Order: sequence, then structure tokens, then C-alpha cells
Amino acid sequence: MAVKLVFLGRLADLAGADERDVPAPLDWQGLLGQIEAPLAEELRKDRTRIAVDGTLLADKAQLNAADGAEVALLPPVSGG
Amino acid sequence: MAVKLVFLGRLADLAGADERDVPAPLDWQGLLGQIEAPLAEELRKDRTRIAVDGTLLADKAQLNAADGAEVALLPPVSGG
Amino acid sequence: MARTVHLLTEPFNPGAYVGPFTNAHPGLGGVCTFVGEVRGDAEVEALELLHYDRLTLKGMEELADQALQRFDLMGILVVHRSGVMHVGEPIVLVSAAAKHRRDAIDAVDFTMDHLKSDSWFWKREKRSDGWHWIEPRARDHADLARWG
Amino acid sequence: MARTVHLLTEPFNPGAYVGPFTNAHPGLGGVCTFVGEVRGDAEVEALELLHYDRLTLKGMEELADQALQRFDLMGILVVHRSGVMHVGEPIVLVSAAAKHRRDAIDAVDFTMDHLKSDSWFWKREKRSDGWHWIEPRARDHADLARWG
Repeated sequence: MAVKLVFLGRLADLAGADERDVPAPLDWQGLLGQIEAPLAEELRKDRTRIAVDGTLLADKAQLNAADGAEVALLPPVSGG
Repeated sequence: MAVKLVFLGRLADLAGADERDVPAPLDWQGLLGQIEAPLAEELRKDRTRIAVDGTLLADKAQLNAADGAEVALLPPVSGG
Repeated sequence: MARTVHLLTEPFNPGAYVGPFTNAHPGLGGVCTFVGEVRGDAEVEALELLHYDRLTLKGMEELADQALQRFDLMGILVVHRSGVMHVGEPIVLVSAAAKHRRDAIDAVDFTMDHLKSDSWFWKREKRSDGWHWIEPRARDHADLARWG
Repeated sequence: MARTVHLLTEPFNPGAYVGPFTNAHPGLGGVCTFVGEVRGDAEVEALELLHYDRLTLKGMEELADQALQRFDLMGILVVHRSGVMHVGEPIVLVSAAAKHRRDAIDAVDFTMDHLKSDSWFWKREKRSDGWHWIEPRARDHADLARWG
């Protein structure tokens, strides 16, 4: 009964890992409670997005991830 | 004692040749008198330019070509 | 109307993609191509781009589709590197074939602006004191805003 | 800051010019390239571009200098055909290398707009009923006017 958190970009540095399993199910408050304060602070920023199984959430507060889901934490991009 | 006229683009079709020698010296009125009416008509248009020895004239009426000069008659361009 | 999109984790030769792309569109009027490379910078030892498998390629494909929809193109080619790169290595290649040059040039411009600041890549530079994450420049956001 | 300008009377291979041009600017951030070809058109059997020896190449060189002055470039390459051409043959190649992509893309855009409607070439098309002189399209003049 786990959800896989995936940390992208600088969030991976803050997390100290690229990914981490946390207990399922997982909602927004649960997520904030599972991660360290600096990560939670980044995650609250508007420009940090969340995707569940490759689909972006329009509203992070609506996070509702079940067992087996992959929840990606996406800081602002900087491509090309 | 000649000036070489060079006809570019459609003006060569109207002249029936790429170039033609005319008596030197040659000024604007002299040029209009040396060429056929359809050519003179094209030459009077603002968008038709004249170059003497590779230098464009700002004002065609100031044409003053001496013996040995090359006078190019340049219709509107259509490159690339 | 062809769409070719690649996300590569190994170095690539732009000519090896542009040649076949151009040849695949006989009768075209023009091809515009942009190749971005790791810029020479005495302080930067290496550059790393990271992507997310479940979003990055899909996002590039959607961007290419947007360009095809927005401009009158015969085809578009988008190639982007991920991984660690050094000075002079190609990072990104966008090529657009069209009947008229304005569509080809604008499609490349549009696609590059979106790849630079609105696609799923994260970039960091290695300097003498270690790795540093890079945020898009203000200029990149301004470029993107041009497209409304 | 290199300027390379060629006026050619024989067919050319764009890659043979772009490769060496790119390699000549190590440390660049990006290269933008536009290649214009004779467009496929069922009614057109051939295209001929004419130039005037005493103006055309000089004008192309002055245009390349303007682009170098106006944009922050590491180099610019301008190649233009003259003579009779058929569908698929390259007519024009413009390539600009710069530290930043906006300069490279804008320099190509600027140079192409000027080559199309403000350079010393005269164009005619051969159709089943003979040769026809071509004037620049209104769109070409509008494109040129963008640069003030």
C-alpha cells in the first residue's frame, strides 16, 4: 500500500533522492506531512506542479493518489 | 566614344538584347532619346533605377555618363 | 504533414536528422533549422538536462502538434537531448519545412521559445564548486509571452 | 566575427556550407539556418534568377554587414544561386551563429526578407507558354517593412 513520490530537478537535491515510497492513499495534507519542511515550502509555491501518473493536477490541493500511483513533484522548468 | 547600356530583367526583353552601345556622353534626355518608347516608359517609373559603373544614381535626371561608362537600367528586383 | 520528435540520451549529429527531414518533403519552399549547443563558458565544466519520462516526450509531441496547427507547415522535426553534455554538443534541434519561409521561420521561433521555458526539462551546470540548478532567464519568459 | 558571402552559378549542397560554418564558431550558443528551394509547382518547368555583376554580390556583402551590425552574431553565412534552376534545387542559404538564439533567428529572418525583395536579382519562371518575369509579392514588401 504505497505511493511513489518522484522528485525532479532541485527537489531531488532537497529530498536527497530521486524517489521515495510513502503510504497510500495520499492527499495534499498527507503529502505535506510526509516531506521535510524545505521540500514542503517549495511544494507550496505556485510554480511547483504535481503530476499523478503523468497527468498534471490543475489544483494541487485536489491530490488524491491511490496505492501504486506515481506522484511527481515538478519545480519550474529550465529547458533547452 | 560610346557608353554601354546594360538591360536587366524584363528590360532586356523589351530591348531585345542584354546590352547596347550608344554615343557618349549620355545624359537623361539623351538616354530617353536613344531607346524605344516602351523602354523609355519603363525607365521613367520611380521603381526603375539606374547605376553608372556599379553606383546607383539617387536621381536619374542627373545621369551624366562619359565615354567608356557602363549604364545599367534596373527594373524592380524579385530575388530569392 | 509529418511530425518527428525525439528525446535522446546520447550525443547526436544535427545533419543526420536535417538531411533526411528535408529530403522527406519534396516540393517544399523552405526549411528553417535551429540548433542549440552547449555554449562556451570558462566557468562551466558541464551541463546536465534532466527529464521526466512520463511528461517530457509527450509534452514535446504536443508542442510539435501545436506548431503544425498554428503554422502552415509540411513537416516539423524536434530533437532534444537529456543527460550530461559538454561545450559544443548539440542540445536541441528544431527544423520546419513549409511552402513559404515565414511559416518555417516562425514555427522554429515558436517551438524554440516553448522548449526553452515551457517544456519538461530541468537544467544544471557544473562549475568548479559543484552543480548549480538553472532557472529560465527573464528573457525566456518574455520570448514565450510573444505567442499569446 | 566572420562574414561569408557567395554568389553561385552552379547547384550547391547546403550541408557543405553549414557544417564548416558551424564548426568555425566553437563556443556558439545556437545556429539558425534557412534554406530556400525551388518550390514544387505543376505549372513551373524552371526558374531563372539573373544578377548584375557590378551590384549583386556587393549588395549581398553589404546586407551581411548590416545583419552583423544589427544583431549580436558570431558569424553569418549567405549563399545565393543565380542561373536556371529546377524544383528542389536550393536557391538561397542564410545561416547565423550567435551566443543567444534570438539574435541568430532574427538575423536569418532579417537577411531573408532583404534578399527576397531588396537585393539585385531578377526572377522569371518558365511555364508551358514560355518565360514570365516575377515581381515580389505584396507579402514580401510587408515582411521587409517590419525592419524599419
